[in-house]
Amino acid sequence: MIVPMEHLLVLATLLFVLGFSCVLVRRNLILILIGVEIMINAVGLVFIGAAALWQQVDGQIMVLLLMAITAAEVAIALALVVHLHQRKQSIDVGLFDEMRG
Amino acid sequence: MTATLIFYLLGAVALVTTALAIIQRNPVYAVIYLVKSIFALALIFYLLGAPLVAALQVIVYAGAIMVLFLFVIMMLEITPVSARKSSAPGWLSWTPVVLVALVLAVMTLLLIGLDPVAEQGIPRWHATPRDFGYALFNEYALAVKIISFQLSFAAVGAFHIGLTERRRARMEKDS
Amino acid sequence: MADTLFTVVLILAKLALIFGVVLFMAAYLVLAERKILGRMQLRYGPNRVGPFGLMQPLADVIKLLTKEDFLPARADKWLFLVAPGITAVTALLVFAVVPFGPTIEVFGRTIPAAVVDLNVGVLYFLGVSSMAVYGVVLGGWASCSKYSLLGSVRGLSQMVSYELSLGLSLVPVIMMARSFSLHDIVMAQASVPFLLLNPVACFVFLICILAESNRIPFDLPEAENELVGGFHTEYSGMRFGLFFVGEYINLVVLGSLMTVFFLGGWHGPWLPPVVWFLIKVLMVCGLFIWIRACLPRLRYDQLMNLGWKVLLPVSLLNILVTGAVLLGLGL
Amino acid sequence: MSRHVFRDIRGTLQPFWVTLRNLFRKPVTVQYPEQKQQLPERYRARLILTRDPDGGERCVACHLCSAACPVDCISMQATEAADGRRYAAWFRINFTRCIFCGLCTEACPTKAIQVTADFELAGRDPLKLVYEKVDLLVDHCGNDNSYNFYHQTGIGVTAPRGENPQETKPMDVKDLMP
Repeated sequence: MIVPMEHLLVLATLLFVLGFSCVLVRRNLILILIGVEIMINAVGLVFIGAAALWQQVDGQIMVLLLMAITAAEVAIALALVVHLHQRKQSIDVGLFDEMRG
Repeated sequence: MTATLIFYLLGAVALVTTALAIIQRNPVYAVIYLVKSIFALALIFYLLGAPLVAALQVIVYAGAIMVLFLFVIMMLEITPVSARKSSAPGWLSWTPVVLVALVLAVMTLLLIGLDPVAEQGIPRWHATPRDFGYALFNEYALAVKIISFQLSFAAVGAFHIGLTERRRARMEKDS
Repeated sequence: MADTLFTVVLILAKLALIFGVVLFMAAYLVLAERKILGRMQLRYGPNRVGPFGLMQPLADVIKLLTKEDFLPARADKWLFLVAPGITAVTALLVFAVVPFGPTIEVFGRTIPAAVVDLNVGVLYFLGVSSMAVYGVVLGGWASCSKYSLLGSVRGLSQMVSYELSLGLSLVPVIMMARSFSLHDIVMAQASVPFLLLNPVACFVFLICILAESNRIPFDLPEAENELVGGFHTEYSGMRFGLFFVGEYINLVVLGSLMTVFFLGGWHGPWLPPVVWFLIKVLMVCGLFIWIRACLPRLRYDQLMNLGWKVLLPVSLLNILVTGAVLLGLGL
Repeated sequence: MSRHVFRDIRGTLQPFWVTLRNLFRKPVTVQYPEQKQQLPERYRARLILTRDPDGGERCVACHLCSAACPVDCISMQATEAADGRRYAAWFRINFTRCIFCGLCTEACPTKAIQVTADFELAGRDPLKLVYEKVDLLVDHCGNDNSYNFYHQTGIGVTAPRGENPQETKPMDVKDLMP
């Protein structure tokens, strides 16, 4: 036995909240994306813990698939960031609110 | 015992570095702190019996995704000097964060309280790369195919977004 | 308790040994490179310090240590100071998993001739070598100089592109050896080295490690005649020395990995295994030096085209063919 | 297309052979302090001031060399002897600045300043490389043993203007009234 599952869940929750607060609070597009990465990492941690708890590899495979999806997401998102920077010479989200109703 | 101690140590490192990452003004520092957090997480994965995923975590997250972040930061010419000037978040914007954190905390407590398995400890266990591979390509073969399609779509999409107007016009003229 | 202590002492002894040997080899590779390059260009190379210039590495170290440690005014101080260390340390870290001989018997215990025999050794190597890019990138960015920034952007995209083909060129090796452990990979080559079984993978691997170590013909991040030294333009003294030594430690490490993956590790007739290992590593390092004397630097678009349009498809195809052949042979 | 592929492969492999062959050749480097290279006869290096065949200084302190010097390393003070012969009171060449271009020797009308093949001018104290007239003046004619400027031209006029025989007095321009 390494550690109770509860502690792992608490750690993952704390990491998730940190990532989430980064997404909500920061105005810098790159830092918002970093927040998304932190959240995905936290989810991966829970998956790995679950895989270890039930001693099945399914959870680990989910993390692998998660990584692939993250790679795709980051590629698109960073391409968008570069595109937006070309338009406004800035990566502050406050500037990209033209669709405001 | 040693493993438990290392787990808590790594958990603390992961939390502190992540917290430092999200309060940095300078995106490069944020990326570096996040890389440290990813390292700590990878070691936790290794402790939890996932050596393959731990290695992939370092290779994919720290070696590719974070490097991509750095690449974009450099392409946008955020130098050490200009990075110091960016704005800090206002205090008002923390309210939704606090609310969400409360909701998540309650959810986790409920999950831990209601779920009988949660109390039992995680046993010592080790998934060999061979088991991992068998499961990945037998049970999850379809998922692997879907993900690979998604990766190629992402590659095409990123290429399309990355084209500048001038190059797009030139490519349309050529075709 | 005594057992744990014994293991710790053993690991420390192996670490010290490897640290000493690798640093010694790195120091003398610098001299060997200068000598061989010199002779290939009809010059003598360094021959002033000591007999045949053998004390030259010492003189270089003294020179670098006594130079001013210069910090550019607008640089990011912390990262600027840390970056050279990353390059040297990541290169050294890889050597932890490299097996340089068969298992040895010490005081009645069988231990592997590597610091650790990790069961995901190949992935460890890929993970740590993907960290090497941070030294280049952060060093260039923190200098706050245009040349450095250009150099590190180049180095970044180059290393990320070639990391991919590097990993994929190792997949056939893992398929043939049926293990991620470097020790098992060498054991699988007891009769025939993988160089002969799968020369395509070996060739792709060779090109990729050339690119990973930022050496000619892939030294675009440094490119002293277009970027004035690239990512280490602003560095001086021992910090530059760390970048420099890191490059040569990298050379030794990549040479030994080439030996492990494709040249059959320590296997060889007559001579003791460790000597065979050393000979093979030195041969690969010699090949690197020879290539440096021969080939010009690639243009940037040529580099990217080679990585993405040639090496990646070739290594993917190689995985397919190797898999088909292994399946056909029923292995 | 296929022709280019073969050319490229050859072009990639050929240097390997060339460098391997060079590895076993004797280096062409001259190991300088031990072996001295045989310098060409007309090698341009350290400057000297030569004397005419009669043993007198050739320099007439005309300043043409210092005017021609691109790095301004030559300076001198002109003065006249009792018989009207010009010479340099002091003559100084700063060899920390001299680039051995030889333009001063081109400019010199009397062939006084000449180049030699001595290029070993290194030292720790830069002031020791400032050569005075004593250091510069040699007691031979350099590479022209016959030329003597004042034999061609004669020493300048000693008497005031218009006082020599067959000469009219100079006109006073202020005095020229209609």
